[in-house]
Amino acid sequence: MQKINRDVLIDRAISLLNSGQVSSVLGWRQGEFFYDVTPAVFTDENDIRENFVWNDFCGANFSKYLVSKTKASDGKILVFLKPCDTYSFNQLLTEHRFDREKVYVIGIPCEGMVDTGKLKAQVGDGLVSAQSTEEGLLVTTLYSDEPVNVDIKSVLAERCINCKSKKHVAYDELLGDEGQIEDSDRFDEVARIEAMSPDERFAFWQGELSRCIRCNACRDVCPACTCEKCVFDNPVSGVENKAPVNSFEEKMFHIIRAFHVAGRCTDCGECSRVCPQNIPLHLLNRKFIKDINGFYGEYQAGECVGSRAPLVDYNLEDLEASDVFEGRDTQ
Amino acid sequence: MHNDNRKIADEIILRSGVNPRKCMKCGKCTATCPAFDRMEYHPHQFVYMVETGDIEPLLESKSLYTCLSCFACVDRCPRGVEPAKLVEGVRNAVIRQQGKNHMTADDVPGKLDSDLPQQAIVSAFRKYTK
Amino acid sequence: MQRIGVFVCWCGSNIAGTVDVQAVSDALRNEPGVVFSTNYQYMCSQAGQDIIIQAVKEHNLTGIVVCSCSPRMHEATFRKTAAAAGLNPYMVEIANIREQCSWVHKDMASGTEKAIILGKAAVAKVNLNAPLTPGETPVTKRALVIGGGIAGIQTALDIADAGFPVDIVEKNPTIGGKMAQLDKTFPTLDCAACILTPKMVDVAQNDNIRIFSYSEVEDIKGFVGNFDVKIRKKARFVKEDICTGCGLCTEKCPVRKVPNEFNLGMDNRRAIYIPFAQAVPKVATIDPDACNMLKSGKCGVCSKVCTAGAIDYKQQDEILDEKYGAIVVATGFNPISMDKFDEYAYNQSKDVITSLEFERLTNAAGPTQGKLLRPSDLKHPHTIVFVQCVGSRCASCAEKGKEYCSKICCMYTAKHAMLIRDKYPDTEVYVFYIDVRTPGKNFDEFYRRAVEEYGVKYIKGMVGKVVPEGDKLKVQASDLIAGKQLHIDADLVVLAAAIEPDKSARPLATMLTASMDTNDFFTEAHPKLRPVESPTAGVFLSGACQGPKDIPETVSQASAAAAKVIGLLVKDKLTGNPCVASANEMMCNGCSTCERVCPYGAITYIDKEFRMPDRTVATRRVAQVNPAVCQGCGACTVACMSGAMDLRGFMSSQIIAEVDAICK
Amino acid sequence: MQVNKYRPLIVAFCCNWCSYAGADLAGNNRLNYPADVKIIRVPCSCRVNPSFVLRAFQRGADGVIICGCHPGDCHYTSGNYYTRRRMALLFSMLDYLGIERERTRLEWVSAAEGAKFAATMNDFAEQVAALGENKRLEDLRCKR
Repeated sequence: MQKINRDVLIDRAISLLNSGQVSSVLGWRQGEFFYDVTPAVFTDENDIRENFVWNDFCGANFSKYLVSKTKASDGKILVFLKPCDTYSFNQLLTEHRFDREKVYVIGIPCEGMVDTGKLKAQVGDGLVSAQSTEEGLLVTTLYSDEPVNVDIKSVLAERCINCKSKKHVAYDELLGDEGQIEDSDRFDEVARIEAMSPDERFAFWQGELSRCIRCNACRDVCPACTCEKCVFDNPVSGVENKAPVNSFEEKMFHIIRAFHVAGRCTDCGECSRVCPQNIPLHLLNRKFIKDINGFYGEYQAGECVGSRAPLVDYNLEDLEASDVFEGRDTQ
Repeated sequence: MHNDNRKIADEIILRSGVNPRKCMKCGKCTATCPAFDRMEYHPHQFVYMVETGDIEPLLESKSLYTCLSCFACVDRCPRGVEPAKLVEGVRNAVIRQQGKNHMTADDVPGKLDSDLPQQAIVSAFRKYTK
Repeated sequence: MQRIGVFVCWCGSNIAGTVDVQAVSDALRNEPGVVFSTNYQYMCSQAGQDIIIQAVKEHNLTGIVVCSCSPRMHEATFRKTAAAAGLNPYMVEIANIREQCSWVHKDMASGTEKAIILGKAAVAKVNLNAPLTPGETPVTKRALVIGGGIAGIQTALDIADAGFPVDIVEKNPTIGGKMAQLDKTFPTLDCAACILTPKMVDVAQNDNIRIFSYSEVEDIKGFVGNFDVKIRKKARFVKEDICTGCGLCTEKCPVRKVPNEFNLGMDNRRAIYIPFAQAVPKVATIDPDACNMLKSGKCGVCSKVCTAGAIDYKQQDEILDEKYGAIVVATGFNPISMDKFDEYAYNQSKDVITSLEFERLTNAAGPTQGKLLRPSDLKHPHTIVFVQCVGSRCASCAEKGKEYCSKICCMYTAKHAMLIRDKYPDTEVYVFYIDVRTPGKNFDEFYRRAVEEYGVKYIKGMVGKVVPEGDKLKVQASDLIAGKQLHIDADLVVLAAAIEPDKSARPLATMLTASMDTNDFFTEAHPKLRPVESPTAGVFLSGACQGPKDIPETVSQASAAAAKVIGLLVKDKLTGNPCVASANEMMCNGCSTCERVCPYGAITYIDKEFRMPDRTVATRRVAQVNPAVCQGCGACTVACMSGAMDLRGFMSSQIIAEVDAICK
Repeated sequence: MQVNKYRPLIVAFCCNWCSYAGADLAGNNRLNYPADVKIIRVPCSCRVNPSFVLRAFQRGADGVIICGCHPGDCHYTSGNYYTRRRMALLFSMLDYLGIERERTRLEWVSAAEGAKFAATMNDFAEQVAALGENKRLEDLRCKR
């Protein structure tokens, strides 16, 4: 259950909007189903009162939308950012992707968001509503007479179970209580894969990546993927491919995408959230983050504006490419 | 025997976290040592002897216990070698060498004395289980 | 579509011995774009080149592939051939079938197969080649030297002697720098002033040299050959062109107790001052922090005594806009602060001094007129202790000292010790050292003389602490060779303080986009082969700003930098390498990633208006590569996520075409 | 004896200033290495985009080696330092995906190291040959 109330957010949004301090509000709106909460721009008080959503399904990271929205808007935009979203926000500022002056950031606390897939796995399809209570999530479905009480911890998204920070690294104002940078176990899964034999690793990734349908959702949602024109859409880049032909092409796409965001990825986990095929794409990004931390020292993208990303930096004593595997299993 | 010495030296280096190879033999530690006159081996010699694995004479030397642990050598060393930590490391090695007063968790209840401050037990445990 | 001609060289039997050249030219004839293919005994010979020229004309070739020796050997030759045939020289690609094929493979079949593949790769590349024209930029024939110490002076004199105008910007009221403060110089012991001041006069009298003293560089824009520099001439409240340097004002000024920075605060100067008798320019300067007239409007003595009427209390800072073709950095060094070395009691006793202070103390123009008197009570010191490596080679504590060796201390300490023993043989002189490092012509002999002839007591070991007690300094030190701890009652302790780059260097490097190491020394373009150039084209390094140096080394480097500058300024135009990076503005994100990997500062960003596909106008931040500065390494092309950055001559599409041709 | 030995396809990216010159020196000294190695000249090892490496694999290369100046000797001062980071991460990622780590290599070869160049190529070619055909990365469309 979210500690901060929807009313607090709405009141603040409306007062900023009505005072003219901001001209629009970036918030969440219900989609086709109650659990598909989608990003939306609000400019009207009544619209906000009626349709602004804040609940355990508001996973979307708004930072990326600022790139296009600030360009399209003359006035300031109010954006609500959860702690992990603020990292993406800073990273985009580092890369000069939008004008900070045109944004008013309200930091809001986050208790973790629900993974709808996990919820469906527990209570079945046909979700009708979910009520957050102190006891848990009260879920009704088309096929059950009684609402089911679900332990929220059991349906939290993986990225929220392994939350890296409940502290905002950027904001103009904070609502609710500020949290701390967390001690997370987010690299455990990467380590587990690393510990497999090469054949197992290959089989694991082939199994995952062969499901890719190249819908580009991971790219389109990724706050680090804000290129004016993506290399995969660019015929002269040499890597353009719109549809996969064999298993390697998916890998090529995902390796290059992970490489392009290496050192810039804040590990917000949006790629895995939106993947319609449930491919754990964050495990590719986390591999780079884990390697970067291990090889070149701890680095958290987006922690501060203007920091030098590891791939545009070097140390005379950096480890050699041949030493990457030192201390790991031999084949 | 030589191998034993090397092993002890490596252990001392490992436990103290000191890298004696960083020493450039300037002698500032020895120059600054207030217990110089009472020491058979002086701080820079300590570092050198651990570096070369010449451990036996150190284990037997009274110098170990004339070091005041004032840390002047640690403070002044331009290379960050931290000789006093090595001295402590050698002291520890002596204790381990004797191998008799090693403490295990099971020994603690027997030694408990209601008048003994808790802190003393904890620090003794820390020291003698190393 | 290109019309490509393929020319396979036999190189006598060098290639033809292992590669079936006929088979190669036959195979390549069928490649896309190829309209002509032949082979010949020596393609690089005049006859061979004539074949190429004739084929270009006969077959209207637009591109040429030569399968021959390494491009490092004859690429330039064949580019000229192409130009002679009326083709753009960059429409030529070489397939290296000698060094990388016929010479390393013994078997005819595999050699021929590989030669064909290499040829195909070259054809694939030429298919995507575009004509390239090297850019030309004019050169402003004037150099700027930043810093007026011995390094800047020597560089300026050498450039001026070659006939080019030079400006020196010096932040102090006079040029001369650290060398002007020194007493004698090693290893010959001639006095610093006797060899430096004539050079300072030469600078003043040279028609090609302008000195902007008491001035600082405020901003630098532009690139090699075309720098725009803003120089701030600070108000000295004295009209430079009128002041005769008579010095009357400096005697009459009632503000007497201003610490004299030239003597490192060991005596006082007035509020209006000339740093030293041989200053250049010899012009008085008013210290605005000390002058009563400037602070409260009550005084005006200097104005009254100045018969020339040079005093101007209303003078303002002046900003000069100047253009230069080359910039030489000669910002020099300073001794580090001794504040953090409590163990040596530098802040507790006036009789613990740095070596530079010692120089002033033994200098005839110094606070004691050259008599060796200790600062506290002006008595002759009888026991003097020198401590080497104070703050040098200090790895443990970056905030205290420096990790590097300051290089000059061993020699100047030997000099000091020797001079004391020479003038005052009754003085005991101890030098505590970790290592004595004296490589250099006549340097070790010099040090040995200090030991052998002058009886200086060199002791291997360090001083642990210095404690002032009464009128003595209790020095506790170790003698590592004797295995003793020494206790010396000294009268004077001299610390060989580490040296560090001047504080002005870091902001200057930012303005120049020149790189620096972690110690704030300027980085050279190549540590061995281009030691006097910065990686930023048109920026040169002179003296200790690049690393610790003594005077002979500084002067050598200063002259070397001057030679490089002259080599640049004699050119009317700079012809660039056309194989440079360029950004496709429509795809550029303006993210600054490429800028961060560019070692040359060739990339800048501008906000530019674009007509978007939906007919709106958008302002976007986009990268601009300055082709005159870019050296064509390609680091930016990989850093660029969107692929907006590409490298002419080695475009991504060309390299991929080569990869594909090889893997086909 | 070697009749049935698999002949791999190896793409070598060499920087113009050191490694390409080192390869030329190997030629000058007539030091043999397998003809399976095909060299592509780039101005600096930092010009090698990881996507070039993947492209080579996709098109059927069995091994890719990148050669540059020794650290500290880069003609452009810092290019090879960036290469080192990029390739370390790329190689680690390929290994993570279960692709044989022996198929990629980054080597520093100076212009004076003709012998090292030849030895490196011999060693790498043998290593890749031992792995056999690059099945995991091949692209069906471009199958040789």
